[in-house]
Amino acid sequence: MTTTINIESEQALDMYSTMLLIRRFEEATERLYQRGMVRGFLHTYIGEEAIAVGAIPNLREDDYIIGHYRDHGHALARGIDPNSAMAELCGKSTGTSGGKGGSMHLFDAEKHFMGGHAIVGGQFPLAVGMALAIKMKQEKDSLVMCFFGDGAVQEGEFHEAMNLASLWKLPIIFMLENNLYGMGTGVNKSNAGGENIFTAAEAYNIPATQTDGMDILQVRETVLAGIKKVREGDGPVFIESMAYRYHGHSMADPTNYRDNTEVEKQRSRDPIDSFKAFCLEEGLLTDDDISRIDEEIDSKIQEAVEFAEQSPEPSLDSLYTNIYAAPEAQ
Amino acid sequence: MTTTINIESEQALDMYSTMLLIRRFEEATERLYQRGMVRGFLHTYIGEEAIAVGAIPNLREDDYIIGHYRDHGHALARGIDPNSAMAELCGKSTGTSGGKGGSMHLFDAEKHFMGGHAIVGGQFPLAVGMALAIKMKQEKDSLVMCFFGDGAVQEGEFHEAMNLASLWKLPIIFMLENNLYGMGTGVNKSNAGGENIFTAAEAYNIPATQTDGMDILQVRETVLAGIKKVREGDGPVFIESMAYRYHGHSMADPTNYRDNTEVEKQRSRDPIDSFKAFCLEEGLLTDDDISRIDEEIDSKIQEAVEFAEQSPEPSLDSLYTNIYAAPEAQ
Amino acid sequence: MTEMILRDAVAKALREALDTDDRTFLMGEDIGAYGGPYAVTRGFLEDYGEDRIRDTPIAEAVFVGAGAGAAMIGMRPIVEVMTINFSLVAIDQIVNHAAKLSYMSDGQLSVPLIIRTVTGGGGQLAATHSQSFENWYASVPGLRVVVPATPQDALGLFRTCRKDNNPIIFAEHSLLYRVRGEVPDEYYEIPLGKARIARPGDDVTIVSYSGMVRVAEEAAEKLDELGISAEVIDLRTLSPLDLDTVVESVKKTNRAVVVEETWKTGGFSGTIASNIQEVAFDELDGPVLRINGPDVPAPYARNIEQAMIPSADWIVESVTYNFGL
Amino acid sequence: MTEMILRDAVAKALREALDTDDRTFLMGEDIGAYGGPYAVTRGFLEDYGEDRIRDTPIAEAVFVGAGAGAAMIGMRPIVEVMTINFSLVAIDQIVNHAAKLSYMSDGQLSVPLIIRTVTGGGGQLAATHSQSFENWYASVPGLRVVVPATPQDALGLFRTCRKDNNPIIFAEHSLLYRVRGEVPDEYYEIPLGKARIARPGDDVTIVSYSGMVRVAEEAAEKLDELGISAEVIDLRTLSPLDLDTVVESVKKTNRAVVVEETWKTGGFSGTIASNIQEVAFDELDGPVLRINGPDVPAPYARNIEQAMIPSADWIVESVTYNFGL
Ligand SMILES: Cc1ncc(C[n+]2csc(CCOP(=O)(O)OP(=O)(O)O)c2C)c(N)n1
Ligand SMILES: Cc1ncc(C[n+]2csc(CCOP(=O)(O)OP(=O)(O)O)c2C)c(N)n1
Ligand SMILES: [Mg+2]
Ligand SMILES: [Mg+2]
Repeated sequence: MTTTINIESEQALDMYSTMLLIRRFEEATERLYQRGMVRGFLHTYIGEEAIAVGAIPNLREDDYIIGHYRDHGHALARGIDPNSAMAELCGKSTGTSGGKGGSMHLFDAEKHFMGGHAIVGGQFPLAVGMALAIKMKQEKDSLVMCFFGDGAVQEGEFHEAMNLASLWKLPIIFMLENNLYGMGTGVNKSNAGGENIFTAAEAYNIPATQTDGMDILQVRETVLAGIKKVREGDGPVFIESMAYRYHGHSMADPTNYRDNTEVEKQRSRDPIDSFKAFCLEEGLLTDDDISRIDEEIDSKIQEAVEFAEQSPEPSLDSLYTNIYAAPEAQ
Repeated sequence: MTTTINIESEQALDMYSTMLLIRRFEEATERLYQRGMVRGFLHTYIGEEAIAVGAIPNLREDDYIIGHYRDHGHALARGIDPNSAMAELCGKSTGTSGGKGGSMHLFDAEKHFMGGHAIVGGQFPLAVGMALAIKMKQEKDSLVMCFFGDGAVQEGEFHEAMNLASLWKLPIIFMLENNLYGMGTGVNKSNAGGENIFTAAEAYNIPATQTDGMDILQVRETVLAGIKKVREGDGPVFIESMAYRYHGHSMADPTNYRDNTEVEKQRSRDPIDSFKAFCLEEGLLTDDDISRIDEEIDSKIQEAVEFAEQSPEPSLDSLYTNIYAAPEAQ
Repeated sequence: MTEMILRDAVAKALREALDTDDRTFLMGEDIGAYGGPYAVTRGFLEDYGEDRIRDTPIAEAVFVGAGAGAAMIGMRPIVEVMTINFSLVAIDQIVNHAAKLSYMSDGQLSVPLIIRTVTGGGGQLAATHSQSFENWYASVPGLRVVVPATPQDALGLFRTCRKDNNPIIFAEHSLLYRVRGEVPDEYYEIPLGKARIARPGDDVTIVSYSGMVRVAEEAAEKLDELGISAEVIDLRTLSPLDLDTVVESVKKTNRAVVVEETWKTGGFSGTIASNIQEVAFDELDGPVLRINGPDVPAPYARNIEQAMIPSADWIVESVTYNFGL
Repeated sequence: MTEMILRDAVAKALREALDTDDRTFLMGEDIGAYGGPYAVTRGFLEDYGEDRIRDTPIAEAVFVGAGAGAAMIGMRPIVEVMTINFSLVAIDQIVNHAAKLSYMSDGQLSVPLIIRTVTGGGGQLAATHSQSFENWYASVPGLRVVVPATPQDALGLFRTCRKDNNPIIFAEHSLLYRVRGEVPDEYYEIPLGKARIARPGDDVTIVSYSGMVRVAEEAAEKLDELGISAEVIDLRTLSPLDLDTVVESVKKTNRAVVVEETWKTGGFSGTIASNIQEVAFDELDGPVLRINGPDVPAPYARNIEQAMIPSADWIVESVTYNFGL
């Protein structure tokens, strides 16, 4: 841990628990995928937990979150019930979208969790629009946190969104999770600017910072500063968190484009292990805390899996519901 | 004229003639538009002549040119016959595309003039592809010169093309004609980076220069340097020429978004007048040369108009020709 | 009743929206300082200010998607895409995002977004600028597609669109902007999914929408002179599609022609024609005919461009020849 | 004859192209190091090198358009768009550029570009990832749309596409990649615009393409058990469309059903069905039926997703009920 920011035991406990919740949740989804309970494309967040957990809990209830298909970590960090998330992944009626969205399309409008978008780069314009609405309503200094990967930066919508957000001084935090790959293509082979993407924000006059996405305290510090700045009303900020996904892009990924040494090297900096060590060292958590949390998380995950398993499939009628929203009440 | 580059009388004569040809051609198109001979959208190049003429004649025959709908100037600078260009604008069978393309879609494949594209930003990917083909064929050090406006920079395709061209080190000169407006929207209201766009090229590791697009010698010098660099094989360069269009965006433009003082101020720097003054002062051209050229151009334009007027309409059959290309000969 | 041109009817509808709903704002290219590419929003910037009349960069994907994003959290934006040709650079935001959010969130989200755009050919703008993609949008569940043919309908339909909570393509045919018509002075609305009998008749049903309604009406007059009574139906909206009104008419006339400006292959006329014969086969005295533009990119030159736009004469010929009337 | 799966037939076609034509190269997302998102190009990077197997950034508009640009000046690129859903961010390059350059330049330019893409639903990928837009592309003059249903056709059609000088959408249904079939060992080609009688029959014509051919064949078998002889037609290409083969069959059977995976509203089945009745009305014993997916965004959950994909049973029911067979 490279930062000196002060955190309390309680915060440390929350941060550790949430990262572990995500890790275990993802491991469970992989098992369910092997069993054929989760299907379609499954993208896990393992290795990147420090970003979501370093960032999202610093937001207020009235802020909005939007991101891409690798969305379980963001959803859980926002406090979405693991039961309904897991049920969604299993295509059950009790899922966040009644089984219609699946892993890539988690939504919780009440919690201002606005998806889960599976077209790479597609969330950018929506994020800009939400930020515009916030600004036009002038209700408060709330903001939009928009997650995306290094691959999404290559899409034209990134450019259009950065330009418009800056031009109109919209309250957005552009949260880049640079895990060095878009599927199997390394960022050096797909981004002319190379591995460090945050410098691209300059062209749009958007202040940008790079942070170690495996160091939850660093992420947190950077995000807190970013939130403060955006709430002041001067427009967006850009935060790049350097990260690594341990597993394949999705469960279909043969992962033959990178070698094991690289993976092992990255895993040795595991965000959860290192934060645990830090907390123990600093006396923020005790060994007892750790084992209690571990157990709690295990049982939460077991509960989520059972909930998903036991939930009913969507009714056949539901195929036809909510294609259109009802008209405004007069 | 702010440059000290040496040019010969013959070159000066060509440059002056071509700029004047474009100016008079455009004035004639406006008259033909008033008479209902030219229809649809007509975008003139008046005020921007120094860019096309400062740039295009420096290219070789094996280089390619591509650009947007404001294409008459580029076409004429490339040596496309004013008769067939004018006929195209009048929708005649003798036009560059037999009357099918119109003002916005001029093509001359033999002269490597690859359009005339009317979807803003649409020419970028095509330019990248042509440059890729040149590179893959490894035949020679030819290149693509791609023209576009400040408005096109705002489209996502600009970003995607800059990234790919740089990543793959493709031989392109990105030729930005920054005339300060995209239709009626000022560049300051549409580009987060402000009026000077060339700095945006940095993010893509593309060397960029800004030049005064009303100063033909400056444009020429910059383009010559750019051509040299691109032919060396290290990838694209970016040239921004600051310009101004005297007339409306198209003939439909009420031009109520800018005031006359601004227009007058820009017109006072007229690229043709100032180059003429320079040439006379430096003894590159004489008053006699000037009046001879003026007359020659006038008669060329008159000829083009007559040619267009007297040419037949496309045959009704031609509606159905060239929708598809014939298969490869075996 | 007040006579006005369709452009003014749309402007009136937009002003109403801005005047009565502070969640509404306009966003698009050159709608402000320039006065609107087709002059629909002339004077709006002066009257409503920069905050509500937003000139955007030339970046359709982001501003259309931003409309959806703003709509997701309580605004009711009206976005203008200069022409439907340019909507192709934003179509992913429309089809894969705006149209799908209600369903994918199982009703948690709704996207009350009106996308105004200009459609159609006939203006000598050549192949990239003369298309009509309403048929594509009409195939997408989650979207609505509204295609007014008269000033009265433009205003009445727009009012209903404003109360709808779904993304809507509101396609205005460029050649209709100057078309004049009576517009009621008292407030009225026109529901989505309810076709209009533009002209009653007994011998043949001509189904059309948008710019083709005038052509169908002209054909009906010519047919009248030949002693053939044609009923002209203006669909008004492609999604929802009012098949009932069409079928009811066909049951009376026993003959149907569908007239549409866009390419025949893949045209929406295929959906309408096949639906008609699927539900009313036994009532038909002959095939349902389709009159579309040929499968040709629009050329610039006037003579050949005109030759590809369905005309009243095509309809008359087709009706008299095919139905032996 | 060699038995192979469709994935391998496509790979074979691609290798042939690379082996025999040095103007050909492949370009797309993850076709190289990753081995192809659907493993079609596994091993290609090793065999042909980075210059000809080009992994692109995630930027469909530029690399599809770059394919067109390279084709304009003499290359014959094969571009892969990971799935047809993602083609929407590149559709402007396809429709407004690649498809129009020949016409707008009046034949000065041609664009021999093959765009391979994966289409269809049924993989529980939900609404944004389960669509089929072949019908949209088939409506665009200047484009060709090829939709193989068997390994033999995939190879034979691809060979013809390579000789064509136009932009082509070559749509491979994801659920067909593992379908096995006999492929001739000697060289053969299959022309574009020539439908295939997948199964001869006398009582009813079932028209289908891509993933739905298997479903139609299954239905034909079930109908056979009921004593009804169905002729199954595989269109093979939507553009050009072989209406002749279809109509000839319908003249024999007097009954037609068109089966298609995508939404019924706006589906290509509308074009086919309305064309059939327009030219063969008098030969029909009943309406041309259309069996499409309902107008619903694809859900993720298996049970409801399956409920929206046309099945053999739907066809059997529809045929027996509607034709009283
Ligand atoms: C427009 C579009 N193109 C391609 C894809 C296929 N695809 C899904 S995820 C992905 C990689 C994205 O990488 P990145 O943005 O770095 O996010 P990460 O998966 O690394 O978190 C690709 C190419 C898609 N979903 N949408
Ligand atoms: C995708 C797209 N959006 C909008 C338009 C309409 N349009 C045509 S030209 C233009 C302005 C372009 O400005 P700029 O790129 O600066 O070029 P200039 O006309 O100034 O030379 C616009 C908005 C279009 N043709 N294509
Ligand atoms: Mg990544
Ligand atoms: Mg400009």
